[in-house]
Amino acid sequence: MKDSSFRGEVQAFLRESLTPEIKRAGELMTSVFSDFDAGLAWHKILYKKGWVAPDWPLEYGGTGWSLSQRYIFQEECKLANAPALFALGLQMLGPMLMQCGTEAQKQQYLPKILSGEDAWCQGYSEPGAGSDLASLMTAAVREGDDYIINGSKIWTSYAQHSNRIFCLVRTSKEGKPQAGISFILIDMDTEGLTVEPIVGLDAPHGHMHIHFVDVRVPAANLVGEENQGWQVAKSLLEFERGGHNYAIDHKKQMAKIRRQANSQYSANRVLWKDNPVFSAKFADVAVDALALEFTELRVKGAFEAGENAGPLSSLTKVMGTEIGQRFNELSLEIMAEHAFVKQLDALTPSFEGEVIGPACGLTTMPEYINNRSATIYGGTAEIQRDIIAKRVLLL
Amino acid sequence: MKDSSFRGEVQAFLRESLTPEIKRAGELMTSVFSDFDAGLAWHKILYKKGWVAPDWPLEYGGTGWSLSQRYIFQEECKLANAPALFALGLQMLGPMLMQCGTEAQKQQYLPKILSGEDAWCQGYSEPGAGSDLASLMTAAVREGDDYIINGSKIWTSYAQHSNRIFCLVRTSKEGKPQAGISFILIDMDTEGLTVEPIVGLDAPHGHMHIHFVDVRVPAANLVGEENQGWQVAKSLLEFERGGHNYAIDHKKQMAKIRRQANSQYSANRVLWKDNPVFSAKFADVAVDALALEFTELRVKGAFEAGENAGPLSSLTKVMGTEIGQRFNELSLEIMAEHAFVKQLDALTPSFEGEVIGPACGLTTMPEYINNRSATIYGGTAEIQRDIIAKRVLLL
Amino acid sequence: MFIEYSEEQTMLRDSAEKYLRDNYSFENRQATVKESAGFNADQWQTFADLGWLAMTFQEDAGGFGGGALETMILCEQFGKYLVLEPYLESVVLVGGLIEVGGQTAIREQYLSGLIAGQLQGALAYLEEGSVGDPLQVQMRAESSAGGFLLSGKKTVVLNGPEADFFLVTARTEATDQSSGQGISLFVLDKNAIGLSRKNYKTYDGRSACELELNNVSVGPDAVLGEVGDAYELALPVFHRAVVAVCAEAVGAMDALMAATVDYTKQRKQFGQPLSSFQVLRHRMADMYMEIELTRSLLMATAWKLDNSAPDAAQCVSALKAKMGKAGRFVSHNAIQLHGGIGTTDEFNVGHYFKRLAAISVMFGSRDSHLSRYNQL
Amino acid sequence: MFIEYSEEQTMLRDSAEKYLRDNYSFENRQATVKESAGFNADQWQTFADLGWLAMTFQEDAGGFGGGALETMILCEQFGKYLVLEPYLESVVLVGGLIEVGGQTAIREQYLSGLIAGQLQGALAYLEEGSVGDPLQVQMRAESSAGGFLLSGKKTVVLNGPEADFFLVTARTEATDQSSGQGISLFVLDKNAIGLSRKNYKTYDGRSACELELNNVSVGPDAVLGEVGDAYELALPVFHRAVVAVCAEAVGAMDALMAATVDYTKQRKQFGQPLSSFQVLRHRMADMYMEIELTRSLLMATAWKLDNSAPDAAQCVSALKAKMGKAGRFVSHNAIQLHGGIGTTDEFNVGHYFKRLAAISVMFGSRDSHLSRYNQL
Repeated sequence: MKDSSFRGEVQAFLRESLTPEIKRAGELMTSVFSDFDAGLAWHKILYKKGWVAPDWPLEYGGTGWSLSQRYIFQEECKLANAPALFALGLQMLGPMLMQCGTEAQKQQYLPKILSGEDAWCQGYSEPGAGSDLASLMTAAVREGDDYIINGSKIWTSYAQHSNRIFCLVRTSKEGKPQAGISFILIDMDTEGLTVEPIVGLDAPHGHMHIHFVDVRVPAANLVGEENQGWQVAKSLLEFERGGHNYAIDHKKQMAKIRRQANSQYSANRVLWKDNPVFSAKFADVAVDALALEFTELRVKGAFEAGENAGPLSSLTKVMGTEIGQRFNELSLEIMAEHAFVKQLDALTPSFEGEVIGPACGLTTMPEYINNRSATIYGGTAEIQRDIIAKRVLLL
Repeated sequence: MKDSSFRGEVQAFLRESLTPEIKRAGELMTSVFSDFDAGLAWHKILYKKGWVAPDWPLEYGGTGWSLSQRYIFQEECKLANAPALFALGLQMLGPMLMQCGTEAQKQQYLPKILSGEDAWCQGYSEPGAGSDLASLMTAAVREGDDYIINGSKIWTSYAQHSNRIFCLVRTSKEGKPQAGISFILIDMDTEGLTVEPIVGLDAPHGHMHIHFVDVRVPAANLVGEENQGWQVAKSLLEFERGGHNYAIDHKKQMAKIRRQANSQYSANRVLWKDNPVFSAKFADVAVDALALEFTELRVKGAFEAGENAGPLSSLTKVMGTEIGQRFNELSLEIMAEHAFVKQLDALTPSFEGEVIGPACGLTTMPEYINNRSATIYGGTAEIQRDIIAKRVLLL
Repeated sequence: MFIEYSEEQTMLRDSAEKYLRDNYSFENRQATVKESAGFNADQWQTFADLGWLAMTFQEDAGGFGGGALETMILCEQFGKYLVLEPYLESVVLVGGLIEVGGQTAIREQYLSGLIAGQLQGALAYLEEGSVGDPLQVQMRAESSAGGFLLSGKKTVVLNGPEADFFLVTARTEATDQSSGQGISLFVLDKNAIGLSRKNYKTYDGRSACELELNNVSVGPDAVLGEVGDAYELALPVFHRAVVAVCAEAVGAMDALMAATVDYTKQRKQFGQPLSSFQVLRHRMADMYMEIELTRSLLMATAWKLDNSAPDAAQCVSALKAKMGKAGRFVSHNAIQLHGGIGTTDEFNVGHYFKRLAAISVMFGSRDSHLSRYNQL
Repeated sequence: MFIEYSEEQTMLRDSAEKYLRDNYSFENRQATVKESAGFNADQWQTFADLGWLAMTFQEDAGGFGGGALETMILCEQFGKYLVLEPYLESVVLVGGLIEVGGQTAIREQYLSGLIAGQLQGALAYLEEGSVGDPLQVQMRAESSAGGFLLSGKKTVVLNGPEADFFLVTARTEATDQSSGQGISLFVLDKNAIGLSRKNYKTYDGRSACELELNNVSVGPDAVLGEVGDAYELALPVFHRAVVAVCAEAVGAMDALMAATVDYTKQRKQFGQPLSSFQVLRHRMADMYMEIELTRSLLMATAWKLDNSAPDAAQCVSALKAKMGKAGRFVSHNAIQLHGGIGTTDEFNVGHYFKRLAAISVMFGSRDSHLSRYNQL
């Protein structure tokens, strides 16, 4: 099918299927996460259509689309304000199980990721191990056919909504720190596992702190061999870095800023869009976003040609997140005092009250706040630059 | 005397004493150096007036002015386009001899620095020792009442015009690298000393490479004790960093940019000064320059109050040079293709030919080029930030 | 212009610093944020008792005659300790406007109450869609029976929920809607008939409200200054307010700097303290430089305002522009260097960040001040 | 839009790279700079023999039918080796304009000579005081006996000293002086009566001249395209020229990146190679990112021009704006990381820097393109 008619098909589907409330959840996103319930509702609609996992191979429930079609699909969804899916199962665990999981694991978990029945969260970071993941301490000690797990994990997003978690745990203290780490799947309702919220800066979607006290997990839940968890996790991190299309996020941000600049006034009764200095600053960021979009397309082109696009993936993470933050700053400049008004309840899609101030400024401050963490999680901007220096420039 | 009437007195003197050719040398400066001959002529005029060394104590030939008066004097000289004096004797060696020199050294050298009879250059850097000065290798070996010196020095500015040089040389290889360094004064016409130009990027004022082959220097020319040269040099570096008033340079740059922006057109027949985006960029740098000016005044205030202003001196070096470079970029944006025209002969004050293109763009490109080294010499911008982290923030 | 503090000024700074250090913990501050009132009334009363609220009023108004420098000294400490109490809103803005523009009766009615900490005021001057241009006033004030009838809406009235009275800008003449001419400033009691408000909290932990006036009737004596002249009247007060928020920002940046230095020295990653990584060391050096440059502009601007220097207004714009850049750079990097913990509610870093975000857009964006700087 | 090179394009790149690597050393280049001619005539002849000069002309004009992508491929290599020869001036600009606007006689007179390397052209379109606005044309072309009389001055005519003929913009109608309407483009022989030039060298090692016309008489056939329509005629050629200089810039930045990585690995300070300092490592990572982002825009823009994409013109402006920023960042830091040696004439780093400085302001500054980007 030609890309343009494919795009038309996607647009038609979105017009039909996106209910106002689900769409509202997309509009109200202030981080990479959307309202969980609305996201799940959208997940089920996509599942029914067969479009929930375009990146998966056809045999596991993928769509068989070309890279270009997958990009178009993502782009149209985002610009139609479809909410983000809670993606740790679809984007992270799923592909990894296909690669490293046992047949039993694949059969048990993949269909439920696809259907939305299972929601997976991720247990990597620990209080003492932020960027330095290899220093993690949560211990899994073998006891018969089980592991007994003790320790804790932090920054686990949407753990409160998840029924399962995939974790990195320490199974050995021998050798290099990376050497003694294993990758394990855990049911959230296992005895001894408790979830405690980490209160963020007015973030409506919390991260969680998870405590493990003598949590018993069958050894069959290991993915890969014991002490091979670092390799498993590393392939996932690569996937996480390369997989996201930041340029699409930026288009959504730019559309929002244009709405703001078309309705709000800067000094001397000039709409922000007609303020030449603001315009130049916006163009400055927009040009970088365009350059990043073409870079992401180069990465895809390289993938399609079977080349390794690894070197560019740290670049897209760094630039993608930093450009996003610059857009947040521009938005704050326009909305100014309007952005001060804290109305967290209005950020839930089911809210039916009255919004205070211009509706286009509702998400400005929480987005600005939440997006600071974009350059921290998944490998800080500093670590990404270390990686570029080491792996790309061979310094 | 009130500052305002002092300022008037300085202005009157400048009106009378700055000949057109000397003034032209000030206008045509494209680095911290001015045309040597014009600078020397101006030096002699100031010497005659008794104003050549305002920073020196009265007993050695200073002026007895307050810090505020000295600032005003510098400012008025710069804005009247007085050329820079070749300052290594006045600003560096002189103050240091007053502190560490023997009575004989003071009597021999200080009056000739003041009168302009001696021109001193500086021998610190070596091919293998750039920012890492302590690793210098030029050796001075004691032989009777003399030292025999072998090695070489680079980046020695105006060595071709100087009759004397002060050098750091290695007198011992024991202990820490800093421990075996001595400070010594050398006549440029000593046998075995040769000067070779380093050709810069179209810089009309070259730096020199100096070679020492069995150069014999009386031991009496040592300043301070043998192997104590590092301490002597360190106090000089501090002086160099704290002593320069970058904000005054910036005012001269801003005046030049205003002239350019008042006569050159950007797109759509808009003078650059009326181009709002350019204006905002200019104001951005101008505000930093203003903030730096007040910071330099804080440093002076702290000096006057007898406090240690050390922590702020790395700041003024970094910001002073980086702000200057940003002004150079703005200038290049305005002059655009006009700045391409290479007419080095027109940069000498005695040039009587016709300038090609707008006269206000004559220095644009060589200034832009030369000023890149401002963040390299005298401790790179990176080293200054290391110093701030270590000495100010105690990291 | 080498600034030196007088002995009194040094004492004021030291005593404010000491009082807040001993009595204004972050934990208590956060407890206050969670309450419905916008601030702690006991603290406010203590501020009054310590003479802080009186500090910058003229002596004939019951003050101590301080100027922009005193405002700066106090606000710098307020910023350092993230003080919630509405010194800016009630004293600098409302108190300042009444002092410059209030007729004797109004001064008597309000000033001593403000200074004693018994009255609270709030300035209502922003309108929806045009917060970037406060001269776009659509609130109408129609002449009626010797007085005025006010109708219209105001948005983001800081300290509004706590205010006993409001100062409201309204257009008394049908001049061009973005003109500084024809705007007047009115005093309104919170219980005025036809006045309604909708209260809320702000992201930086304060309270504010939307204000709606529906034919609110005021007498001719409710006007501050001359009719139609609010812009000229308010300008020096806004200059003082810019000094106040920028001083607060400098205090907040100082606190972030200290917290970041401390944290990076303690936190280890890859077997070394974060403070040993050169990139982070240089980042902190850059934070330091941004702070010191802003501080220099702040001190000079306060001094120039107090000495009516001809370039004082230009310095105000330079200061606000510089603060906008420095505040973002410092707060963004303070969070970045703290990592995840910097984004949590329990750590103070994120709260300084939010306050700096607010200050950066108050009283005009960085760009609007850069453009004013060029014109002045 | 995933760009893939054709086999021919890959071969062109590889053969250009190989030829220049083997035959265009920095030392020889510098020797050429010191000579009075603006470039090396033997090299130019070889470029012609290799088919490079013909590459982008249509087949009916004796070319190989290449487009913006081929221009890009060649110019990237020219940038990498700091090629002095006037491919941009004589082929991209002058050749391109003649191809789109020349009547048959003019095409026949000039194109084959240009392609064979036997003729040199130069475009004279800038005027003093308004290089930032090439539409401000004051050069007059008055109708006279069926032809035109041209009078006025042109500035910074690149490749002018070597040119056998000039293309000159002049105003044929008394329209608004900054209007795109009413400007015509004329072909002039270097020996035309009334034409005088003043030659000089440029900082980036090329030659240029000032041009003065004093009632230079030309026939009606000397006009390229329609009378008064030079702006519309030239626009696509300038788009191609922007791709050419930005490709050159990307090649130059690649060379600087490689040189900086090499140098920092070898040069030791404080007992360690410079490349071990995290601040310098990150700086180089930032250089890399700026280069790759520019490269992506470059490839996409060339592709879009060749495919007449509706957003091609917008991409041209995005590209030029991005190149301006990247070129400065990369060249400034290449010098900074090389230290003093980067500022000397004998090291190639400073020469890349000077060329990037020139390119950054050619065909419109970064800001003018940002503003066009918003409007397009």
